[in-house]
Amino acid sequence: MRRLLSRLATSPQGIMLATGIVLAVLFSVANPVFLSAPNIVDLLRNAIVTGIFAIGVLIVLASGGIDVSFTAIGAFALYATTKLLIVSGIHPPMLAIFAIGIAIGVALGFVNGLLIGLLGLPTLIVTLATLSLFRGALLTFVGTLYYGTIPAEMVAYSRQPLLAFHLASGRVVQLPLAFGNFVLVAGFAALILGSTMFGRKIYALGGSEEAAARIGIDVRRVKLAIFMLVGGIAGLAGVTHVTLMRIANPFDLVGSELNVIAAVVLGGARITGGHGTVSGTIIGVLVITMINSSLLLIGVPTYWQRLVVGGLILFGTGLPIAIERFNLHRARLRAAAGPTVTVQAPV
Amino acid sequence: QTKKYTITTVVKIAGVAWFNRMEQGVALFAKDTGQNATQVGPASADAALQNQIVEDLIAKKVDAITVVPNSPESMEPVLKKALDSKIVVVGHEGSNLENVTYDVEAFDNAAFGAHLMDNLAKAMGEEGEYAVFVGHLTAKTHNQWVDAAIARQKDKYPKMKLVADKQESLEDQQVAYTKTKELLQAHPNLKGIQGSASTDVAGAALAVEDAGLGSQVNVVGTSLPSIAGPYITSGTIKAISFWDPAKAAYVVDKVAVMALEGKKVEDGMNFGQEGYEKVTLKGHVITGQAWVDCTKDNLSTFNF
Amino acid sequence: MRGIFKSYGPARVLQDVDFLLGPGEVRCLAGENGSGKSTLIKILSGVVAADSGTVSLFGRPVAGTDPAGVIAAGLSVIYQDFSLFPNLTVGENITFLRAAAHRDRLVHRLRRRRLAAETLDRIGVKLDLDEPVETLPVAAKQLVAIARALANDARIVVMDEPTTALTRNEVDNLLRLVAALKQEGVSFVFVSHKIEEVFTVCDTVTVIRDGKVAASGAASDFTPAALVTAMTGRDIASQRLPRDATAPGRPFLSARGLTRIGEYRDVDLDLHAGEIVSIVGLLGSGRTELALSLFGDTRPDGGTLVLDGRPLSFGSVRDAMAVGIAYVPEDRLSEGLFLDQSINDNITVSSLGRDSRLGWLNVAAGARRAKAAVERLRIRLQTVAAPVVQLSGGNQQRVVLARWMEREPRLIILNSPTVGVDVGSKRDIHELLVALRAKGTAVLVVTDDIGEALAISDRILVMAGGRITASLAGDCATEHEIAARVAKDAA
Amino acid sequence: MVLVFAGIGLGNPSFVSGASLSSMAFQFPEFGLLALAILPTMLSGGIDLSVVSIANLTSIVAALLLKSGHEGLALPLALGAGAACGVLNGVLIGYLRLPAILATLGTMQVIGGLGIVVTGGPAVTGLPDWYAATVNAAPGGIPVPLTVFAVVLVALGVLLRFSSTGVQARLYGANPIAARFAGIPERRLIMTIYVASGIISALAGLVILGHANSAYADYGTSYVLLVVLINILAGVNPAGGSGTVSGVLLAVLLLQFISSGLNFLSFSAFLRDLFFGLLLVIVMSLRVLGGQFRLAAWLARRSA
Ligand SMILES: Nc1ncnc2c1ncn2[C@@H]1O[C@H](COP(=O)(O)OP(=O)(O)OP(=O)(O)O)[C@@H](O)[C@H]1O
Ligand SMILES: Nc1ncnc2c1ncn2[C@@H]1O[C@H](COP(=O)(O)OP(=O)(O)OP(=O)(O)O)[C@@H](O)[C@H]1O
Ligand SMILES: [Mg+2]
Ligand SMILES: [Mg+2]
Repeated sequence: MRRLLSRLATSPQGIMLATGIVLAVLFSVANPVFLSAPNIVDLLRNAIVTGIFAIGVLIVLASGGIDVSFTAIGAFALYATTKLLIVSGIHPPMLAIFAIGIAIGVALGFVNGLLIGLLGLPTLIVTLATLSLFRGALLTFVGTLYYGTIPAEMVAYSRQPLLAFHLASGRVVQLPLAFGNFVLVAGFAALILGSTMFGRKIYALGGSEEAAARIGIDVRRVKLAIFMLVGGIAGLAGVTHVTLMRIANPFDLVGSELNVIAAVVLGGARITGGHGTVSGTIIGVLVITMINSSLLLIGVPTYWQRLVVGGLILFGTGLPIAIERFNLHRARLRAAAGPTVTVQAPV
Repeated sequence: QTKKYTITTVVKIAGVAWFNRMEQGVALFAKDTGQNATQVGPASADAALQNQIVEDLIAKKVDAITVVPNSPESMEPVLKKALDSKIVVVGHEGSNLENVTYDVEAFDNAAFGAHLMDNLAKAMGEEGEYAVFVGHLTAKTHNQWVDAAIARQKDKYPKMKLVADKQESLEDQQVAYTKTKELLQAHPNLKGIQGSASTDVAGAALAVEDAGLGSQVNVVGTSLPSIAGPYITSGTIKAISFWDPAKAAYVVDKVAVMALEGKKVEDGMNFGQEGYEKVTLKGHVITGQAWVDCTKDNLSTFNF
Repeated sequence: MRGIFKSYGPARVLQDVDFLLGPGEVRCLAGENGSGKSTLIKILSGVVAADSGTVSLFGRPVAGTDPAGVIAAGLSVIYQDFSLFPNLTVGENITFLRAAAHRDRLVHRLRRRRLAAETLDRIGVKLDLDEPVETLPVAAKQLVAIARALANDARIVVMDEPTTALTRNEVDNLLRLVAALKQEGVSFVFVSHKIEEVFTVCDTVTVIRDGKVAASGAASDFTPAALVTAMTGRDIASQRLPRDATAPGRPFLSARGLTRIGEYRDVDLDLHAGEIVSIVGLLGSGRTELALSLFGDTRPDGGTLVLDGRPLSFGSVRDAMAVGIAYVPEDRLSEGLFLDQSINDNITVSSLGRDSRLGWLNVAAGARRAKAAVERLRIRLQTVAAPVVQLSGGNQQRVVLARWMEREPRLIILNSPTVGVDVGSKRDIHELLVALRAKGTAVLVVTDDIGEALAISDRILVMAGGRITASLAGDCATEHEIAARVAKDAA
Repeated sequence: MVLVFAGIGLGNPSFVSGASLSSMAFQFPEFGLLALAILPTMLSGGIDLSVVSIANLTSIVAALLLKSGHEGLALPLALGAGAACGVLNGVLIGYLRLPAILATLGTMQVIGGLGIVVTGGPAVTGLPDWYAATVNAAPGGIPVPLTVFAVVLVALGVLLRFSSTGVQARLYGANPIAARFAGIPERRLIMTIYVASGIISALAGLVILGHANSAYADYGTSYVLLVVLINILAGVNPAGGSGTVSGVLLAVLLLQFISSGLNFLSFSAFLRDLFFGLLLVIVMSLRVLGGQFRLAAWLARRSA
């Protein structure tokens, strides 16, 4: 148990969790409502789309790349899917609607994958280019018109709560079914990353691409698969966004990419690749969401909000680094306890 | 037919519902008059991009530029350059613009803000807590509306109370939603919300409905029927007010042609568009009485 | 492998090389730095395609680049740079190759742990299976690389300088294991610059010089001297280098009771101008950490440093450099070099101030100095504008040395300066150190190679468990004596 | 680039005119300076996402000083503000060791937020006339901002190539660990780099102030990704270690040609995004494929 605790305290997720708890305590001192059930449920709801995107970003970061095009893919999927349904007038079940969004995402991810896997171009460059490209293509060729009325299936889905309760004041507190998408994606990613060879190859690539190639991993194919997978996740996030907001606005989502990447990095993934866990990412997303949607509650004046958000991001980034440094220091002081490397008598 | 002019309208951002409607007005004007009137706009609502477009239009030597600025102040120098190149400049939503031939306003911003407050007060029964949204804290017209609304409330509705200061939605429906949810947490007795950007009311209304408070919290503001429609039907949004961008554009282009032909605009002139039948002229600012209210009762009469 | 040709741009690395390996054979691949050994291995393992020539494995031809196929056929390689996954754990690294070769779809955690533990047992090493490889010291990384190759039940194991970072005990273990596996019919390709190892373990030898096979035959047909001559084309005597007759003067740098908790403690040390001191010890004995503190990279928790008779403490590497201390790090690839940058920049980086006035560089003067340094250290290259990554290991190490020579340091600390460096280059580097000593520089060498310590040192310090346990005069000590001390003090 | 230019010229012959060139020469120095501001940070393996925020804050500082009559203080204090923002970034990245992308994402908001706090939202106006007149002047046909851009370009180019700090920045970007062991003064270097970035951003802010004749906290928000894109198009390695000012110059010009060209041909603004993306993909693919071709040709020649 103590060993487990100390592992947790020194792991990036654990450190981020501690940081999140520190912030939560500060916030709830400022306004006790912060810890009320309705607020926590709201927080979870606000984390859904960022969370789904973040899982995709985590996979790319783990493989040693970086993706900034996912918001454009999400926007493309959200708009193209809704427009398709509205224009064609078909009424497929919700599952099929998600499938369409995912398929669009996979197709766009395939473009990224081709450029990155086949041509071997750097991921940041390709995705920066396709961010611009996908968005331009969406707004030029698919449309710019805002749909305020979305297909009935989507509305029906968006009204279904995963969890709901009524307060005495007449308020309803509900967590939409779409939260399930986040849970599913997170679970799916945890499974892939942790328990399949494909997942381990992703981390291997992030550790050393050269070494991966040398042991016979088909680096190009793995990269292609990664970007298709991540495209699909972004597509799902896009359609989920439609159901949450009950509108299809092609201008949405793009612009939030850095925020999502920040959440993932806060959660312990490294920009340099090879590291990061699903649990850490979830914590990172919750912390970023908490920072972005609690300022009013804790009474920060509107004019100061941007400044405070920036300051809290710096705090949220700096604190784990400080904690880690302290941990390293402590680890060194304890190192005399027992050697990590011993050479036994020859066999 | 007299000479054919090239008149280009530069809007805040291309492709959004509001300016698509405006483009219809531009197109109608071109069809009616045979003038070469078109509309352009940047891909994001950034003053810098708008300046670049106007620079290029000057180099392209168009006859008139009509403009809906993201930040009126930031455009002054480039508009001055246009005037200096003998290009006619007509502004819209920029009553403080100096370097324009004329500026056309659908109405007086302060009066519009006060009107929004009247709508809100009516919906709330003239008492209770309310909150206000602006698209950006840096957006001038939104702030004018909201300031006028708050002044009106202080003046006429003493039982109403503004909670928290102006909320910034960043013109993003998702942000309006999140902020409204927060408002509901922080101020459980909230009874009214006034929006400024066209998506503010939709985001706020969705948040209110998700919290099961549709019958307690009333939303009013500036928006378009196509955006607010579902929530007007469901009753969370009590009323939206707006002016028809197509009509405004029509009048703006008409003014531009008049200026090109050397004709003067007079106080009390009739521009033949609803709300602009008897405009007032103060300096170079032409003001109509073109605001429209949309409620459950007349929602079906709008198609934009 | 027959008639192999390979060029990188204008550089012809391999020309018409034939290489044959029978079952149960241990063949040594010998040659100077940059002669093309690693390249030949990369071709054999399907990582790099030859320009022409044929490779066949177990009687079947191997076409183009197909590392997975080669691994599945039963060949595993211990690369010179290890090619491990730094972010993954020891256990996973060891088993990854096998899982990939078997085209596993799922991760079998238990099976993996068992396999990793068994393999480490076989080479007689205990490591925490859950520790990420990046936090391990170099030697442990090398052990993991060895374990990974063996875990795949390979029928051919290629070892590209597998012992560079290992201590004597570990090397002995490894060599014994090679002998045992040979009995089971496993064949080995063994690349090493350590001549004794070659003769202990190899049946046959292929010598490559300038990309061509210079000699080939049974190991018993060669004497050590003949082998060295075949490799270098010149004679290199292996005796100790001449020692300075004059006694060293006042200490340049002294440490008293220097302690950094968890790394080293109570270290008393005197480094004199015009003296070469070596520190030998086992893995994890704290030598690197001590060296880093002397270079100002870490701060000791206790004890004092005295420089030229005045106490001082270093706030940073810059402080140490300012008083004339230089440090050649252990891992030249990750710590020493800017791989993609030019050789010129790599040499002048630490002495940019010399060619600049008010922060403005005299680029021409810098280039002149770099060229002069290249000639002085006999670095083999095409142009100083080429990126340093194109140089072979030994030449890369000389670039790092050249960088510090430019500063004319008063104390130079070298951490494992001749790891992966061929006999000829090694000899050159040793001569360089002796020349520095003659100019009055204090030299501190951290090394695993007791032979090296004996060849150049005036004094040899033995370090164990973070303490200096013995100080021996370089000209009286014998290899045996030191090895015994190292082993005994560690126990 | 010549191809792009010629292509657009064919589409609309007036594009190849003095007017269009001078229009472009007024436009690109603004974001060109911001692109140069990011260059040293990317060269050293970091990034500075806060450049636009710094530019806006400095233009606000300058505007407030100009307005209040402290005209002599405006320039030095504005540059000082830019440098101070650079110091903030330098402390966070160099001393506290936050990853550059997160640190500057944070300071982007902090510095931008500071602009809002100082101005309360709306733009600062009412500057003395001479300022805008000076910035928008074009003595000898060369716009002042273009001169500023050219001077900064050359100065930065010389600094990066011929100063020890420049060489150290590149080497640090290539391998920070080796840089530490080679005695490169890490923290001081990072501080210098980000302060330089802050000062160049401040110059961009001063140019913007003249262009807009007002200071606005949300100006040029679309520039952040654009200038990163420019640097990458310019061949700057995002991981650090390589990149040149001449590459940045080419990329800036290329993007300006495309942007103005599309405005001239009256294409949709969204096509601009599409073209930028496409261009980057094509250039990078050609670079890779071209590299392979060249190598193949080389080998063929050698073995012949
Ligand atoms: N007594 C010890 N018990 C446990 N861990 C130790 C001990 N001594 C050192 N270590 C750990 O091992 C590491 C030392 O490895 P390192 O290889 O750098 O040491 P070294 O003395 O330079 O040996 P070598 O030069 O042979 O590699 C240190 O980082 C430290 O954490
Ligand atoms: N990717 C590359 N590009 C250009 N030249 C290369 C490349 N890889 C190796 N070389 C060159 O090929 C030659 C042979 O290198 P190789 O690594 O095979 O030498 P080696 O015999 O293993 O040397 P060492 O003993 O130092 O490891 C060297 O001159 C080296 O500079
Ligand atoms: Mg080698
Ligand atoms: Mg060591």
